Amino acid sequence: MSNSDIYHEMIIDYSRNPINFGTIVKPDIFMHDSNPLCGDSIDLYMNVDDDVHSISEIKFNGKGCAICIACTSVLTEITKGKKIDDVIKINKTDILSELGLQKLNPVRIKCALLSLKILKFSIYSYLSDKIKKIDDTRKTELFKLKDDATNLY
Amino acid sequence: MSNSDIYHEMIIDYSRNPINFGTIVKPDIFMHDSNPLCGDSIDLYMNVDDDVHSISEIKFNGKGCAICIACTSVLTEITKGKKIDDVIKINKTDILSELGLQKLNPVRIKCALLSLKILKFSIYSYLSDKIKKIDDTRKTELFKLKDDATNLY
Amino acid sequence: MKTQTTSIDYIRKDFPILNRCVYDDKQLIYLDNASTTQKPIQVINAINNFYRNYNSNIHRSVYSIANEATAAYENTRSKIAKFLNIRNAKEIIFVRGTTEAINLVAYSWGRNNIAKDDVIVTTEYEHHSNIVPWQLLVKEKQAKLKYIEINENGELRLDQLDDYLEYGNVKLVTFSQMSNVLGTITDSTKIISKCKKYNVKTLIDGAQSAPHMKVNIDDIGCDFFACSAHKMLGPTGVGILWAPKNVMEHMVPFHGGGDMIKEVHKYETTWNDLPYKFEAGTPNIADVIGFSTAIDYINDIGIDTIRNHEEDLRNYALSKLDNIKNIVIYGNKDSAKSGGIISFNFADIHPHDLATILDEDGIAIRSGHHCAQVLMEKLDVPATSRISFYIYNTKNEIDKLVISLEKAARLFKL
Amino acid sequence: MKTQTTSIDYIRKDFPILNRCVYDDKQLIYLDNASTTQKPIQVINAINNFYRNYNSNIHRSVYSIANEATAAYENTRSKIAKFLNIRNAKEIIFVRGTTEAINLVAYSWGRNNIAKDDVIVTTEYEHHSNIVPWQLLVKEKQAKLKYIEINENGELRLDQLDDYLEYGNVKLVTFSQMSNVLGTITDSTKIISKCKKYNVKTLIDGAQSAPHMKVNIDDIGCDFFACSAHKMLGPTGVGILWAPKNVMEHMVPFHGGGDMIKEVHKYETTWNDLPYKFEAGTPNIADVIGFSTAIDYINDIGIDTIRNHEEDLRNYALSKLDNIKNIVIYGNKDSAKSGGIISFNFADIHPHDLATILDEDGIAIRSGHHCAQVLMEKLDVPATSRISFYIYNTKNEIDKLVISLEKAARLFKL
Ligand SMILES: Cc1ncc(COP(=O)(O)O)c(C=O)c1O
Ligand SMILES: Cc1ncc(COP(=O)(O)O)c(C=O)c1O
Repeated sequence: MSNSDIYHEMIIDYSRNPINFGTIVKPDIFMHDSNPLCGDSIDLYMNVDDDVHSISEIKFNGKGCAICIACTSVLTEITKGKKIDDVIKINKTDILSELGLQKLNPVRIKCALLSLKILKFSIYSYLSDKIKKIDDTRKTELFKLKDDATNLY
Repeated sequence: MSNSDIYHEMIIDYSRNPINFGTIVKPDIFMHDSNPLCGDSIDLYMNVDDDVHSISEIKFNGKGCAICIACTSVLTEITKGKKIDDVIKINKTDILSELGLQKLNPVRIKCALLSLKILKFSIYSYLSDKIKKIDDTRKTELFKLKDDATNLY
Repeated sequence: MKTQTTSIDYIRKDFPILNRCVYDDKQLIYLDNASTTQKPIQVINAINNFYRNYNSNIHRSVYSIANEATAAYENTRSKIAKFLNIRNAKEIIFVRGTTEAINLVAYSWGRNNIAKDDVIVTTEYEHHSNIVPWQLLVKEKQAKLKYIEINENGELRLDQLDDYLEYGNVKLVTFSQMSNVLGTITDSTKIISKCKKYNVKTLIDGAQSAPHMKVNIDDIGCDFFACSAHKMLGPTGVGILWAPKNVMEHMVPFHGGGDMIKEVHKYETTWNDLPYKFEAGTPNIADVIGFSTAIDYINDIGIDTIRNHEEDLRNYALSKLDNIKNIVIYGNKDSAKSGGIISFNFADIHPHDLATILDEDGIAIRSGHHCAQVLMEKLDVPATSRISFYIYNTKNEIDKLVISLEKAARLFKL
Repeated sequence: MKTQTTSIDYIRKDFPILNRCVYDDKQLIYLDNASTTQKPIQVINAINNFYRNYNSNIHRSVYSIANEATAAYENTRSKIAKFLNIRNAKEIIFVRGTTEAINLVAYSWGRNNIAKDDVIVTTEYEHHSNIVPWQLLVKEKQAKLKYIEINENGELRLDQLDDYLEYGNVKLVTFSQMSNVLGTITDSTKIISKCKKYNVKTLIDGAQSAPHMKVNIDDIGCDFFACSAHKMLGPTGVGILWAPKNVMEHMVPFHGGGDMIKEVHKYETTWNDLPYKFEAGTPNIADVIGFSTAIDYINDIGIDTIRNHEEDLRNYALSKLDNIKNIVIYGNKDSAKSGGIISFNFADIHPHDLATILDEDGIAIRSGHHCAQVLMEKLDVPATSRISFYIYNTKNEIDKLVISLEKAARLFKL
C-alpha cells in the first residue's frame, strides 16, 4: 500500500477535527492506555444506559498521530448508542476498512487499533466488576473478550 | 609447536614424580589459587630464612595437568634457596624455556604459569605485611611485583 | 545405513567449518557440541542477509526496513513456540543465553518469592549457571539451597526430592533436563508431578535438551524453561526464557531501559506488556533472526532423527572406548537414557593434556570441569574429558578419535 | 569538496544496504543512525568468517579453534581500550549494550552503595536506559532521583548540579555525553570536576558519543562508561561497561554462572578475576569479534573525520530546513555544540505520519519519543521527528529529504 493512499482527505480531516473528542465527568467506564513504542496516548470515557445495556455516551482525549485519532473517531462513532453485546463484537476490520487502512504495516497498525484495544479491555473490566454471579457461558464470553483485546496486535 | 614436542619425557616424568610435592606445617608463606577455566588448583607453601632473606623451604600441593605440575616442580626448584630479591625477578621465560614450552598456546600457558602467579602474589602480600615502614623505592618495587603477577597471563 | 551416511554427508556440506584443517593438514573433527555447536551456512546467511538488506532497530520505527526487521524478529518467537510446543509466543523472552535466563528468574521472580528459611532445590549435576544464581539468592534472603544427589549410574536420587518436599518450605526445584557432563536425561515429568503436589515451582535448564531431543513444554508443565541458541545451530548471544503468562505477570522487571516501559515520567514509570517488559534496550536483533533459521534447519532434519543419530553414535563410541584399557566412563552406559555425551578419564593422563594431544590430530574435545565443579567433587576427579555429538558427526570421526587416544597412550607410556 | 565526495562514495560502497531500494524503486536513504547504524561489509565478513572458520566457545577449551576464538575475543578488548583510551583492557566488560551496562552498575555497584536518602542525579535529556534503572534502585533503597534540567538551547543547567552537590548526599551523577534527541554534547569535563570535589561517582552514557566523537576516558576521569557496538558500525547484541579496577573490585557479581567463578562448591563459591567476574555464561562471541572490525573501520576513516563530516551535514540540513515554513527545531542550532542529530516538528503533522510519508520515498527517519519521554514532557510535545547522520550520509540525501518534506506539506494542506 502506498502511503499517499493512507493520507487521504478523510484521515486528515478526522485528525484535525476528531469526533467525540473530549471528556466525561464521572464516566461509568474509563480507561487510559498508551502505545509504548510510539507514544500515542488515549483516554476513553463511556456512559452506559443500564436499561438497554448500551453505550449512551462516549468521548476520548489524548495525543496521537493522524491514524490514531482518525481511527479513534471512527471507533467512537461506531460504538455510540450500540448495545454492549454488539460493541464487544466490533473487530479490527470494522475500523480499518472504514478508513481504507486494511494494508497498514504492523507498526502503524498499533496506532490504528490502540483505541479498540482500550475499548475491549475497559468493557471487559466493566463487565467483570458488574456481573457478580457470572454463569459459565458469560464467563467464556468474558475470557474471549479479554483474549481478543490481548491479541489484537 | 606440535604437541608431541610438548609431551616429551621430562614433562611426563615431572608430572608423575613432582619435585617438592607436599605441605609445610605452619609455613611463613601460604597461598592457594586455581585456574577457573580448567580447574588446575595449587597450594604453595614457603618458609623464609629471615637472616639471609631467602626461601629456605618450598612445597606445593594440588591437582593439575602434566604441564602445570611440571612447571610448578621446576619453579620450586628454581626458587628454593634463592634470595627473595632474586625470587621476585623470576619471569615466565625462566620456567617455560626450562621445559621447552615457549610456544605454548594462550589457554595452556595458564596451566604453565599458575604457580608463578601464586608465587608472585604470595611474596607480594608477605612483603606488604612484613615491612611496616615501606620507603618509596620499596613501594614502587612492591607495586611492580603485584603488577607482574596480575599481568602474567 | 548407506542412506544414513549419504544424508549425513549431505548435511556436512552445509557446515563450512567442517572442511577446515588445523595444523595445516588435519581436518577438523569437532566433538565439543555440548559447549557450542557449529552453524550451517543457512544460519550464517540469515545473519548476513539481515545486515546487508534490512538491518534496523525494531519496534520503534515506522519505516520499511524497521518493519521487516520487527516482523523477522517477532517471527522467531512464533517459530520457537511451535518448536517447543509453547501455546503463547508472547511468553517467550529473548535473553543472551541460558545463564541470563536463569539469572532473570532469580532476580525477577526469586527476589520477591524466596524468603528466609525457604528452600531451593537443585541437583548435583547442574551447570554453574543453575547453581551460582541460587547461591547468590539464598545468601541475600537467608534461604537454603539443597541438592538432589546422583547415584552410581549418574541418575538423580529422586527419593531425596520426596524428603525435601515433605520437610517443607521448598519454593523452587530447578534442574537440567540433560546433564552437560554425564548426558543423563532427567525424568522431568516425574519431578514436576511431585512438585505440583506441593505447589512448588519448577525451572528446567534446557540448554542441553532443547538441541538434542523433543521438548514439549505444554506437556511437561514446568514453570520456567531456559535454553541457548548457540548450542542448537544458532548464533552466539541469544537464548530464551519461557514462563507462563500468569507467572510472568507477577515478576518484577529485570533490566530497566528502552522498550520495556509503557510510560516514563520523572518519578514513576509503567511497564510494557509481556514479553517486552523483560526485553530492555536494543536486543540482539540479527542473532534472534539467525536463531529462527537454526530452528528451521533442525525441523528440516527432524529432532527425532537427530536424537537417533546421536544415540547411535554414542553406542558406537562406547563400544570402541570399551576396547581401550584404562578408560573410565562416567554416567549411564545405556544410551537410551542419555544424550550424545560421554565423559571419561584415561589412566592418569590429565584431561587437559589429553585434549592438547588430540588437538594435534585436529580433534576438538572438551576437558576440564565443564562448569560443573559440584559434580566433579562428587565424582572425586579434578576434571574429565568429554566428547559430545551433533547431527554432523560420523562413526569415522570416532574411529579417528580412537587412533588418537592410542597415540596418547604411547606418549604417556601407558 | 570534490575529494570529500569521492571518498564518501568510496565509503558507501562498503555498505551493501545503501544500494537497496524500498517500494521497488526508491533507494534507501538511511537517516536513523542514532537508533542503530548500518554495517560495513568488513564487519559482516568478520562475523561470517568466525562462523565459517573458527566458531567455538572461548576460555574453556584447549583445542586450536577455541584458541583462535579466545584470542580474537580478547583482542577486541584491547582494540576498545586503545580506541577509548582506557589504560587497562581488563577493565572492559562485555554486555549486550548500553542498557545492560547501566543496569549492571545499578545492581552490582548501586545496591551496595546507595542507601536511604542518598541522591542519584541524572538529566532531563537522558534515554530511558539511564533513568529507569535508577528509578528502580531508588525505589528499592528509598533514595532520591534528581534531574538536571535543560535550558532553551537544550543544554544542561549545571548550576542545578552545584545546588544538588552542595545540598549533599549525592552518590552518583549519571549523564549521556551526547543527547540522542537533541544532539547536545554534554560538558563532561566540567561535570566531573565538580563531582570530584565532592567525591561523587560519575557514569557516562556514551551510546551516542563513542560512535561520533573522540572519547578519551583516561582524560575525562569518569567512574563508569557505557556504549553499544550496534550504534558504531558493529553488530547488535554487544556493548561494553568500563569501570576502573579499584571501583570494579568493590562491585558484587551481577549474573551468576559459568566463567564468572573461580571455584564453585555446593554452598560457597569464589569469583573469577576481572573482568570475567562480570561475564557469566557464553558471551556473544561472534559479535564481540565483529565489534573489533567495526573499530578498525572507524579508525581507518578517523573519528575526527567522522565528526567533521557530521557537523558539515548538520549545518547543511539546518540551512535547508530553515527555508521550510512551520518547522520547529529542538536543541542547539550551533553544530559545534551538537552531534549529527536534528529533532524537529513540522506544523501539526504528527511525527509518525511524517515518517510514514517520507518512507514512501525510501527515507528512513525516526519518529516518536526516542526513549526520552522525560525530555518530551519538558519540550511539551508527544513526539518529535529525528534525523541523525553517519559517515555515509550525503548532502544529496538531505536534498531529497527536503523534497519529501514538501510533499508532506502538500498532503497535509499546510
Ligand atoms: C543516549 C542513549 N543511551 C542508551 C541507549 C540504549 O542503548 P541500547 O539500546 O544499545 O542498550 C541509547 C540508544 O538507544 C541512547 O541513544
Ligand atoms: C546444562 C547447561 N546449562 C547452562 C549452560 C549455560 O549456557 P550459556 O553459556 O549459553 O548461558 C550450559 C552450557 O554451557 C549447559 O550445558
